[in-house]
Amino acid sequence: SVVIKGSTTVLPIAQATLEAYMKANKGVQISLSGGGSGDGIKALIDKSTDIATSSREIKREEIALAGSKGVKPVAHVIAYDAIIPVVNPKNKVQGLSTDQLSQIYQGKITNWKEVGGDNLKIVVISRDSSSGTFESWDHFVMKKSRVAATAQMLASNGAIVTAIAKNKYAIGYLGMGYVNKSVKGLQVNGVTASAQTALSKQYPMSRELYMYTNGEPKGEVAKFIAFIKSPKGQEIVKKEGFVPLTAFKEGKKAGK
Amino acid sequence: MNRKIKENIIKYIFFAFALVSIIVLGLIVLSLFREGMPIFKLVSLSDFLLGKDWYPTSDPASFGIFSLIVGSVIVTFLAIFIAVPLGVLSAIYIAEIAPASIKEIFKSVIELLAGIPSVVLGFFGMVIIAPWMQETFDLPTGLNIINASVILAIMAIPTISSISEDALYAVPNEFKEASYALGATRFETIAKVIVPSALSGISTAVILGISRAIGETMVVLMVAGGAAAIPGSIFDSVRPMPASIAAEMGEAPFGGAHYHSLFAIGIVLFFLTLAFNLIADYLSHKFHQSGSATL
Amino acid sequence: MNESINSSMKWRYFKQTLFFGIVRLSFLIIALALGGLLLYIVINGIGVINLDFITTMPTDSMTRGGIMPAIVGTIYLTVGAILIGLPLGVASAIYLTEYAVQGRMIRIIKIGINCLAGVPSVVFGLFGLGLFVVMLKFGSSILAGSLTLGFLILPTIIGAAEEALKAVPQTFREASLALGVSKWQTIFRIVLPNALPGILTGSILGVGRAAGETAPIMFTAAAFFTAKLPESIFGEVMALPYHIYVLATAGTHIEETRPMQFGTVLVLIAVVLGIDLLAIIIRSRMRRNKRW
Amino acid sequence: MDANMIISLHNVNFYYGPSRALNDISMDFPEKQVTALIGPSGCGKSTLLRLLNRMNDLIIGTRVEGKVLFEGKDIYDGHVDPVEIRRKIGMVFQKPNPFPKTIYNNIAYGPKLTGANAGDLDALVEQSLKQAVLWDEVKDVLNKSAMNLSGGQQQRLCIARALAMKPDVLLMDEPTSALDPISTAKIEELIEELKKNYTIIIVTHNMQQAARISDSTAFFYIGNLIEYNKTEKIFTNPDVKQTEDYITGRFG
Amino acid sequence: MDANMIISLHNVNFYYGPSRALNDISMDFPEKQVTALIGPSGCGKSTLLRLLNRMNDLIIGTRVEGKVLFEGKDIYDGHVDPVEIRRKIGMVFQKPNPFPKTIYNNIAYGPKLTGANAGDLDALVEQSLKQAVLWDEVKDVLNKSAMNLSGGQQQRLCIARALAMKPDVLLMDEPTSALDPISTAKIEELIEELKKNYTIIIVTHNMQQAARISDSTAFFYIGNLIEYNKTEKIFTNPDVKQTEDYITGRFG
Ligand SMILES: Nc1ncnc2c1ncn2[C@@H]1O[C@H](COP(=O)(O)OP(=O)(O)OP(=O)(O)O)[C@@H](O)[C@H]1O
Ligand SMILES: Nc1ncnc2c1ncn2[C@@H]1O[C@H](COP(=O)(O)OP(=O)(O)OP(=O)(O)O)[C@@H](O)[C@H]1O
Ligand SMILES: [Mg+2]
Ligand SMILES: [Mg+2]
Repeated sequence: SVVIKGSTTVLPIAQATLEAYMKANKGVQISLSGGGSGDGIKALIDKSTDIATSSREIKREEIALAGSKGVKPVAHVIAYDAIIPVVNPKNKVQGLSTDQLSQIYQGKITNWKEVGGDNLKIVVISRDSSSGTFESWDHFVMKKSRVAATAQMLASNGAIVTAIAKNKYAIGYLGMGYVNKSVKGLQVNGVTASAQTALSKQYPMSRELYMYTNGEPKGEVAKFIAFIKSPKGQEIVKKEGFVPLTAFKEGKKAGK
Repeated sequence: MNRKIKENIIKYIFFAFALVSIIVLGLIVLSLFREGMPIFKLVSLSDFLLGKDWYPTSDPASFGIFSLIVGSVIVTFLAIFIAVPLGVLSAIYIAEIAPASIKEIFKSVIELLAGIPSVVLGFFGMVIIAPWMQETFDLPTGLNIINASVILAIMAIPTISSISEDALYAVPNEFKEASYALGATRFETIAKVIVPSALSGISTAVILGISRAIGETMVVLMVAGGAAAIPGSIFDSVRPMPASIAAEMGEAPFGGAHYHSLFAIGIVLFFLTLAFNLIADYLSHKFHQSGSATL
Repeated sequence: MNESINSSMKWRYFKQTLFFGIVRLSFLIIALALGGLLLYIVINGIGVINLDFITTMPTDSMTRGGIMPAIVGTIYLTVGAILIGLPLGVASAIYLTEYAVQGRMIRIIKIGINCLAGVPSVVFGLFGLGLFVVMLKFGSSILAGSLTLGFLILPTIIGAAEEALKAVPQTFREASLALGVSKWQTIFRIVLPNALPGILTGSILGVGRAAGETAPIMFTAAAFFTAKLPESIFGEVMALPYHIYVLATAGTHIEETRPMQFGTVLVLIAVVLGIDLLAIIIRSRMRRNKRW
Repeated sequence: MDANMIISLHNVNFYYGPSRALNDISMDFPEKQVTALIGPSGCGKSTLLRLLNRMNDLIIGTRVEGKVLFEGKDIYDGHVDPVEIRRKIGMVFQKPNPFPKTIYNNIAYGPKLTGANAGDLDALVEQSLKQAVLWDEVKDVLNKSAMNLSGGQQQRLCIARALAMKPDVLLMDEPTSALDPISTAKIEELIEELKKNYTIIIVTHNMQQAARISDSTAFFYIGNLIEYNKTEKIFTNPDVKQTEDYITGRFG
Repeated sequence: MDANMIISLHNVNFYYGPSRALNDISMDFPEKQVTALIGPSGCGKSTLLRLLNRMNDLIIGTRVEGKVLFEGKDIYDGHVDPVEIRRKIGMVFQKPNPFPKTIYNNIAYGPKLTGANAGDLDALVEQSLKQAVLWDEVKDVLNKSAMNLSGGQQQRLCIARALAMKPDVLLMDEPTSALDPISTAKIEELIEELKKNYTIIIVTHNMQQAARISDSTAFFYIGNLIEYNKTEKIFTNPDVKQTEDYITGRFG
């Protein structure tokens, strides 16, 4: 039996693929937990999981710690994700620049009218500073500056969707898979996020999603990872709203 | 003699059980310290407690939990502000005013309500109260102090009410009779004799309610909003300590400074509950009235 | 003279009426708030509750199917918590009330135990993570979760059992000892049977708490999704409270799963309040049979 | 029995739920005299006493039949306020039951409720404590908790507390049964003293005490008033055999 | 006092923590006789009684000085098992305290656990209940809860329970104080009957009772043994003035 643990962002992909995989391979038992990217990697290092999912790259200290326990994390990129700023559908604003986003998140821009919207206060909503999504946001948008302390820090993508959907003041950001009709995705630097634009790097904020194993995967684990990377698996990735690897390859081809 | 040995063996078996319990409970405290203390090699105690910046993942990171402490204190204080009057008054209602025939039922209902899982209350606050509050009052956010406080109050009320009721019920009948026999009305007897006599139990109830509210995790994780800043009004979001632990522990790299700092927050919480319990112990001894006249 | 007495009487009764009004109002507020909460959940949740919901596995990223593994997981964890918390707690209480020499040491121990009753449940979760999951290498498992929950409810059970033991009239102990019956026989034959209702209620209330806790199992036992029921105590399980939490906050289909969220909440409340109700009924039954 | 009758019972029955505790009692209590109620345990002495100031209202499921007249008016009449009755008919209980307050506040409790002003309170407290022969022992510790007093002192405090309300009648339910001989003697003296100004009705288990302090004695047996007469007569030459058996200790 | 002395006290002091409750008591209890302990409340009667079967071991902070000999052996000796002592010296308490079990199991409880006569429990139960003059009243309801019996029946049940252990001595602490006259009479008869086979030491508040049933009487006052003599002598011509005052009801 296989244990998967880690990033909440990767959860939907992991769950949908493992359901499909188990349907095809009766008798295989796979369990899946969230908790977070750090939790997953921690579990990999304790050897309490077979696969750690992560929405960020493993950190240097984590590699060191793993090494000291005889664990050798191996990364498998299984999909791409675009991080999309989102607002309430009632908000007039259609797009922002990364600079504006940074200003808003630092608490320097505090009213929507400063960026072309109505005269409304901006309520800044962020993911928890320890989440992988936050880290990507930090990397792409904030650079070295800090998110204002007054920003709401919600513990999950789901909480952000719920909050933004009901709140006309709010701005937040989500992994692409979580953007649905109840919230409005913004253009960034004039580019609308889509699989295409993310792949072509036109859309500036996209990241890899990983599965880590201890050493090269063997047996059922290897088969499962292969399944995700297969066209069938990537079909599911796409259905869950993320950017599939295959499309990336196609995109590359198209770009050439 | 044989029986005496048997007697002793049994005694030591019980002792062993008690010891295991106590040791385990001690271990909990110990593990908190073991995992939490290393943070103080990086940050001084006063910077940790009084620092206003909580950026555990930034580079360089800041580990100041003052705003988290403030968040916990404000949310708890407000919850108590709501829960204590309601809890104590409803206890008075059940103990002294409700018709005898339905007393038992009311008491059971209150006890039942103490069992509503916190995740359910958190869910209710997040999915129902927050959007409602935000739209009705046109607030920037429904995930705020007042929402969290109301939910925590709902959680603390059964505890406060049920234990206060026990205390009121335990007030010796002689005190009541003495008061009535002097021509006091029911209200006067309740206000001047029964409640003062039950004060020890009521204060214990309140402190237990506070302890429960201050350590409650799921509710504040789901409805307090999570902003690690010192709030300007009760409609702002805060990030109480337990919420921080629960939200960040999953992501914090094992053995890192962030990880240790979360355990250190656990230590702070532990000391807070310890303080409340010591106060409760002190109060219940101070207000303790020997049940009836001692001869 | 008579007039002034009359008016002062009127004033005294007016205060009484006012006070009683306020008190009744407070009770009403609480009853309405809590009743409203339960009603809202029942109304929203009852729609999805059916046999399939309770007996099948979740499918299609939890948007369909049932919550059977979460129910089963909660039962496993709760039973595990009882197996650990009950014997330890009751035996400790017996030692503390019947054997230990009362004094400062015992008072300190009792404060310590009370203190732990107030320790945030997330801290118990951390402890379970550190000790059982990592150090003892149980991994995230039923075993680790049950142990954590068992210790979480330990202070509650010790407290309840102590109260129950203390409530057994001293005269029963004296009557037994005066017959030349030894102490442990007195404890087993007289004290324990009479304390049983109290011990039971306290324990069951503790168990209800264990069944409803989320934070302690978040790091020690709960899985987001398992496709099969666990085969050993080293397996991970789904659990109702955690399921509610993840459905409401994680996954890409939060709006679609809302009915299931309400349904799960309803099931959890039914389980926990059912356990508590059982305790209350048992207690009132036993109390009726035992008038001292 | 030629004195003025302050309380009269006419065919009174009393029920705890379905069970009758007093059967058809008719009797009068003379003003400014001591009446003793005696009889074996459970015969209804306390029940009768509590009936006289409506303390039994506090017990759920009780019921009174017949008439209980106080100063000519039926105290169980619909529009009579029991609070008013209890103010006029004070009560001292078997077990001393001071409030967990200071000595001063124990005495001041009642008068304060009925609106006595602070100036008079001090004087009233002193006067009541003096009447109860407790003043000398406690005058320096008025602000200490009443719970620290000895049993006998507590009982006298309870008497002082009742006296502070300036009642017309004082009901005492075995006021010395929990006390040591010295305290008992003091309280008996006190009763002698009080009867100059108050009507006293006292329940006692102690024959000698009844003989010593009361003017009239009523003997009850299983809810019935068996014999009621001058104390002297009861203790020297009772009319009924049962009474004689009881007071000579042939039972009980 | 020419009988065989089954229990002897030599210069016994007893302390509750720092406060002394018994002062230098020396006395002997004659076998197969009834000894009554009398004295005002709080004088140490119960304390003395509980000392004799080491029930005071259960109260924390108590201390005994002096010698308490039972059949010539000091029961406070280090290697004496208090459980054994209590089996031989039975006790009946002031308030009837049956276990919340059936009548049968109340009686059978002790014998079953101590293995004494476990062979023929039914016969033992019947015999004990007959001895306690309760058999006729309960023989058809042996499986009903003892809690449903009346106070007097409960007290006789407790006596039967003690008798079932076949003790040598029976200690009784005010066994009739909570009872009605009829029950009291029955228990007094019972004591008359029992003294043929048992040594009985009884505490009572009731002078008449002491006079009626006891062979010797000891009068205590504030922890001191004031006078100890044949009952007849004590009640007709006591040596000490205090004793006379007490039994003639001049106090208490
Ligand atoms: N609250 C009550 N509910 C039901 N029955 C009661 C209650 N109080 C007293 N009784 C019954 O009423 C009868 C009379 O009781 P009461 O207390 O008046 O006796 P008493 O003469 O004062 O006895 P004692 O000398 O023991 O105090 C008794 O049979 C008693 O069991
Ligand atoms: N557990 C105890 N702790 C401290 N002091 C006690 C304890 N029990 C009794 N005493 C004290 O010891 C003295 C003797 O008490 P004891 O109970 O022997 O009196 P008694 O003669 O039986 O009185 P009564 O007739 O009221 O039962 C009293 O002063 C009492 O206050
Ligand atoms: Mg009475
Ligand atoms: Mg005694």
